[in-house]
Amino acid sequence: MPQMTMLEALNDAYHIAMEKDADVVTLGEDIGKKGGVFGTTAGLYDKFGDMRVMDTPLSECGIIGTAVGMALYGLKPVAEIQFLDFIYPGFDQIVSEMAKMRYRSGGEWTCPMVVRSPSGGGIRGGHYHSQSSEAYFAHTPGLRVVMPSTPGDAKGLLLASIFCDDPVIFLEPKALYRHGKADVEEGYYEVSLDEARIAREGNDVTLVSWGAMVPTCEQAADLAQEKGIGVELIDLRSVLPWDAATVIESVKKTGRLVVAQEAPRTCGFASEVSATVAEKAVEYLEAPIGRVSGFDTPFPYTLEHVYKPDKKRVLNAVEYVAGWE
Amino acid sequence: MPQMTMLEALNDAYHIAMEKDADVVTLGEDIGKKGGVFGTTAGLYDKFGDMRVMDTPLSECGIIGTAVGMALYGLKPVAEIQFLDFIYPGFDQIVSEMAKMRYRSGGEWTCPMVVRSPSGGGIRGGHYHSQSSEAYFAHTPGLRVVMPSTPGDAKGLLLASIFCDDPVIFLEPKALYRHGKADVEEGYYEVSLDEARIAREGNDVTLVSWGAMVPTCEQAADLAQEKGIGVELIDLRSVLPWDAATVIESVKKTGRLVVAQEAPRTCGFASEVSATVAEKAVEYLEAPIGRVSGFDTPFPYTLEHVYKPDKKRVLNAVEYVAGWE
Amino acid sequence: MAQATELLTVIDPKGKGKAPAGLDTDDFKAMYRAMLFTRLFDQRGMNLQRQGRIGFFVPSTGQEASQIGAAYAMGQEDVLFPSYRTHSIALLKGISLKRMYDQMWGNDGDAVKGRQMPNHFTFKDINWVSISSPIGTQISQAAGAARAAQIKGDKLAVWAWFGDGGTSSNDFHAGLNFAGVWKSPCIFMCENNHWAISVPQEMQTASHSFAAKAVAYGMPGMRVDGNDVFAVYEASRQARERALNGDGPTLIENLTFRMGPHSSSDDPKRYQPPELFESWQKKDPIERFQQWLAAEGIWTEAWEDKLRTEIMGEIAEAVEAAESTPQPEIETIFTDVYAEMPTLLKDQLEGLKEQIRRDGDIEDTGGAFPL
Amino acid sequence: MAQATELLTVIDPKGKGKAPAGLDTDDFKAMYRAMLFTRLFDQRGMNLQRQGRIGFFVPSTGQEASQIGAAYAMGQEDVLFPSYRTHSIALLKGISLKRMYDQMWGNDGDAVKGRQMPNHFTFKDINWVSISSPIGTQISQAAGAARAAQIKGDKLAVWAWFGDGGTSSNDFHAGLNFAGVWKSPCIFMCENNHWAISVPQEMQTASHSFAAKAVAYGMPGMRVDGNDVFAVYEASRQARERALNGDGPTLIENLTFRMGPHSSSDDPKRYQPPELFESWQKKDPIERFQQWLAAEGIWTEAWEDKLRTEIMGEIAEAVEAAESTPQPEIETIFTDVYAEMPTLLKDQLEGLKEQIRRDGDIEDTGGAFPL
Ligand SMILES: Cc1ncc(C[n+]2csc(CCOP(=O)(O)OP(=O)(O)O)c2C)c(N)n1
Ligand SMILES: Cc1ncc(C[n+]2csc(CCOP(=O)(O)OP(=O)(O)O)c2C)c(N)n1
Ligand SMILES: [Mg+2]
Ligand SMILES: [Mg+2]
Repeated sequence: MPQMTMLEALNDAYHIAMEKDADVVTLGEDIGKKGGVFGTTAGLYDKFGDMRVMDTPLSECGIIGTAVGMALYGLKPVAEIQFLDFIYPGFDQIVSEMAKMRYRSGGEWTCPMVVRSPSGGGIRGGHYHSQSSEAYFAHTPGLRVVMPSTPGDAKGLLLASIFCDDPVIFLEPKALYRHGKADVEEGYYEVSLDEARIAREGNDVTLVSWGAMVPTCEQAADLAQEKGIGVELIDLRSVLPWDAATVIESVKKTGRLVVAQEAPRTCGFASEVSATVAEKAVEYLEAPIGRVSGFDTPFPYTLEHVYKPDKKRVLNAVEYVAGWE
Repeated sequence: MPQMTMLEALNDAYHIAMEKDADVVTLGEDIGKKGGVFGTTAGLYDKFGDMRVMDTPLSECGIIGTAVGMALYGLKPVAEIQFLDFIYPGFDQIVSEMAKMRYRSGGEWTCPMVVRSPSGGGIRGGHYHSQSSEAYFAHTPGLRVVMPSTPGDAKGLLLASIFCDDPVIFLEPKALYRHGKADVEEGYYEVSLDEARIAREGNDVTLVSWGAMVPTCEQAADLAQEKGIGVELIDLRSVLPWDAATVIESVKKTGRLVVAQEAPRTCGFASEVSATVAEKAVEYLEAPIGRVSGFDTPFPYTLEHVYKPDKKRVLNAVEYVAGWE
Repeated sequence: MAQATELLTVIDPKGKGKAPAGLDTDDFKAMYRAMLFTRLFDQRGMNLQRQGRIGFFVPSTGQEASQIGAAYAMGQEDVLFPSYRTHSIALLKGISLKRMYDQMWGNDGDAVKGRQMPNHFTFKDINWVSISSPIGTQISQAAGAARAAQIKGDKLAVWAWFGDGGTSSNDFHAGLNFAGVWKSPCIFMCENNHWAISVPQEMQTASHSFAAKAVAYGMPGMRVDGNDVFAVYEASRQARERALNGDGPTLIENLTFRMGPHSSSDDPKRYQPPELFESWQKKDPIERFQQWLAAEGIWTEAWEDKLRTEIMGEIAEAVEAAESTPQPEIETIFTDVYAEMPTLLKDQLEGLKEQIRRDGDIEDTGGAFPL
Repeated sequence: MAQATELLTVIDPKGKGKAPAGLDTDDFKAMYRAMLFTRLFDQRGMNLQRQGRIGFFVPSTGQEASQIGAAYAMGQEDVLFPSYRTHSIALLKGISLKRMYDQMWGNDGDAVKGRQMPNHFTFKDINWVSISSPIGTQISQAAGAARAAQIKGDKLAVWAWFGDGGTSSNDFHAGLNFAGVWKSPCIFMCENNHWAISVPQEMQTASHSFAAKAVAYGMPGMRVDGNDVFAVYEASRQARERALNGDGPTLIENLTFRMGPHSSSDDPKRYQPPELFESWQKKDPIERFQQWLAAEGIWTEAWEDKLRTEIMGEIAEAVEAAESTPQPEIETIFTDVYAEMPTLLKDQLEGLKEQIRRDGDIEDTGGAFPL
């Protein structure tokens, strides 16, 4: 099997999707000749031309609004937002239009489309190139919100998203773009948008995460293992709709739960995971539900490494919860 | 003491604030001669003129963006968004600018301003005139997010918001605008933006809510009382920053918690309340943490009354949690 | 590129003028009928709302020529992004009144399954895209759909409808800018009816006209007498021709007047100078067209009476049918959120059914729309 | 209202032309010094980034006349909403290099306390509003600040700076529209440097110029040779006069060229035709002004050498001071979120301190900016 970085895997998925189906088009800022500021769309412009790979004026409102129109017309547009922090000029089109089109038209009109965007910290980009905003989208019924954490998942989830009948917000953890290579299957395949991945099994503490935090959680799980704590790590892959059943199953086994996200804590998605367990499986809980998260502040520049939850912060939470009696 | 509806109380607060301080100005769609579609700004245009009471072009982006500029210049603008559902064209100015200005400028520049908007259901407005979107704002550090549930609080909280140094999202439960009259103190007073209100004391179940759901919760508490269940009802008043201490204190006493919101469940603010308690006071819990909420769907028109959580739905959750062993 | 700042007019205020080429008596009759139908539909709609039988209504009184003139220039394959005030187009295109009233009652027959307020139609069979409440959002979508047609090589035009207020929206700027750069076959129809609820056009923009805004996007802008059905038809026809020839988008401003309230919840007396209203009442688009038709010997009182009786009969029948159709099932709260209902929603639906089994039907405590 | 479509030029490509009234030799020297300072600051900035000493840099090479010409027309009381590419204005206004480098190092002396990337300055003492990364947001804010000045009766102008790309933003449309309606004393400075990262101006809009967009907002639009410092000064001066006279806003387009990469992370070779670059290199704004100054006997090689030595010395000193200043304290992550730190943040800060007490300092795993 070929080895790829997440960026290469995403680029591979893009090429496959556009070859497979002429209705797949892509649009965004600097995605044409430049191939995207991270290179995710490299090679597409040369291969598919400017009718299917469209550099746009500087307007996220226009990118998403026109993509909605394309989807209504019958195309399968993939819109790139250069950084997730810049998605807000197009937020209205997402929450009022894309998410509600099927519902408000009684199923007559649908928006099978993807808005993909690099998300999270890791590139020393200060607070306008680093935020993790999945919670805004996770509170918006009608959307699917997907975040891969491995190259193989990234490819299979992006393909599944492009060919899905629902609108998808596809958030790419930019810190993992070049995090290392891993096996990626050749050719077309999908990874289910509805199933979490049990990244590692364990009996003592359930650790739930998604996107960029998953590798950090893996490191924390290694450290915990050294201390004799068996961590069951669940990578949600999708935060809306999300696979609560897998989490609840695990908590029934371990009795202990930590949820880790990079986003600020208050009203982040970790709170949803916690609240769901506190509602559905409280009787299995033997300890408080730990949350690890960014702080409730904007994202800083110089002290990015202090802000972002690291393996030690995750480990501390795991140890705290594991040690609770 | 005079008796006022919430609308009258808000209008009273507006008049008082604008008389007290010439730097208070207000802007929005139809707030001038028409006095607002709900009448919240009635009489202001005639009294304070078109330099301080400004009808604007149809652009929420412009309303909030120019208000940020006014605040930077030294005014205290109060921007009206006609319905909360229409705030998204201005979302970028809120999350990227208003919320982060103080932080990103190291405290040199600040945005003491209010964005006020009618929120929630109750007027048969379908899904674009009914949503409760406080969770988006509650996940945005730097903002204060306030929601009154009584006429007296509405006035005191609005005055406190206008004269506060932080930017405030002030959400008015439109279902309560004309819900009935209550005592409202005359003249200028503030209600703290940092303190929850214990709306009623009780020993069996803690019920936490805010905004439009508070009267519904009161009715549910009455029904519970008839069944011998003593409900302690906490009205949060602010959901960011919020008064977690009061909630935790109460849960330590009752051991049982239900949180009720009108918004869709997933990643709503109720999840934050639940997760905080599951983290900080799990050892006091004798039952699952119940959440009552809107469904995870857009807001419907004809079946609004089925969608919106009513007193019975709250009562059921209270009974369930109270009866848990 | 012509930037017409003068007003395009065909029928003068006295009802004189030469019909555009290509239209014959049947067309004139169909246009008049649709305009009259719209006027009567609007009167009935406002009444139904006043009687508390529907929750809300948006009339288009005064704008019938502006809408029917353009709609008559549309091709069948064209795609339409309407506004909440353009139901006249559905009437012209022969959408059944039952479908329209079902939507307004939000009943079990409603295509949108009771999820939207009255006037928020969807008619996929005539390429009528679902209407949204947020102002402007359909403008950038139309630009995107027009781009999609280009990509697919389809020969058609995409029409975006909006008001003077809509020109201030983010999506107006984005939509026209993208369409300009892409040279997409998109027609941007701005009905300048002088008001955005209570905000007058001169507080909407300092631009000397809305049509002038086309300059900013490198497309032609046309300013049209919106109470003259032939002028609107002619401008629209030209714009469509340009679109189909690959010459790109056009912005059309129809200068007209909202002769009623913004909606059933509004009272213009609070903000509108009565003289302004009166001056426009004299320019009623239906009367103007009637005069022209009468001069041509097409319009007669007998015909008018026949039309009115016919239309009122159709309306009465459809109203009765819609009113006696039951509410949608509670399942409709949960369907169509996703292509397939996810577990979470299945559970919530089950919970709701359980509540109703235990506590009985949920009380409808009402609520009246203020806007 | 004049809608100038011709290009306003004062100094011709040969360096000939008549200086605007009101400027004397000291002014010319100050302008030239600021332009040269900017060029050297930019070269040093790019080097510092290449050496890994700062994380990011945005040069303004090629745009020195466009920026200094306008900045020279500002009044001291004017309010400035700058862009990330206009640090030249701070250099002109005498902001100390130490303050600028502290920001770029994000160190303990940084006014923004290490919270923003390099080039995102705030200088309240010169009414320089905090710079944002999101494109366009400052444009509507400037319109609002200008309105506030009107409301307070203050006589001044508010300046909003943005690029060709910025004209496509929501806030451009809203800001110019509101300012037009309010007739606010706002000057909208569009630096058309031909590129929005890799997107060329002709893919940004189909409008024949950016200045032409002023028509849509009922304000004058001026198209100015942005490599001619006197032309820019003159246009800006006129716009400011209009603003102070109560005649409302102006849109100015400075036609110029980005002679370097978008930022330290960009490589224009991937998208820019080399001929285009070369043709603009010949129009270098500093060389053009130098020629004029030389012809007037003001510029000499000796003076140039002196200036360069002086500036490079200042830079070296400030770089060293900034580089040896420590990082901000970890408390700075939590302060300035609110006027007073709420309990939640106090708790989070305590938790962080506790972690560091237990586990030691948190490792800086780095990360390089791609854009
Ligand atoms: C984004 C947004 N803001 C506010 C509203 C409330 N609103 C509904 S209609 C309207 C006025 C629209 O005016 P115009 O665009 O001229 O259309 P008209 O109603 O005159 O046909 C307003 C402000 C809305 N629907 N959407
Ligand atoms: C809303 C938003 N979208 C995208 C970006 C990423 N971005 C940064 S600079 C830039 C190009 C800006 O071009 P222009 O406005 O012409 O200014 P210039 O850089 O040429 O001075 C882009 C797309 C951003 N900062 N903000
Ligand atoms: Mg209108
Ligand atoms: Mg540029």
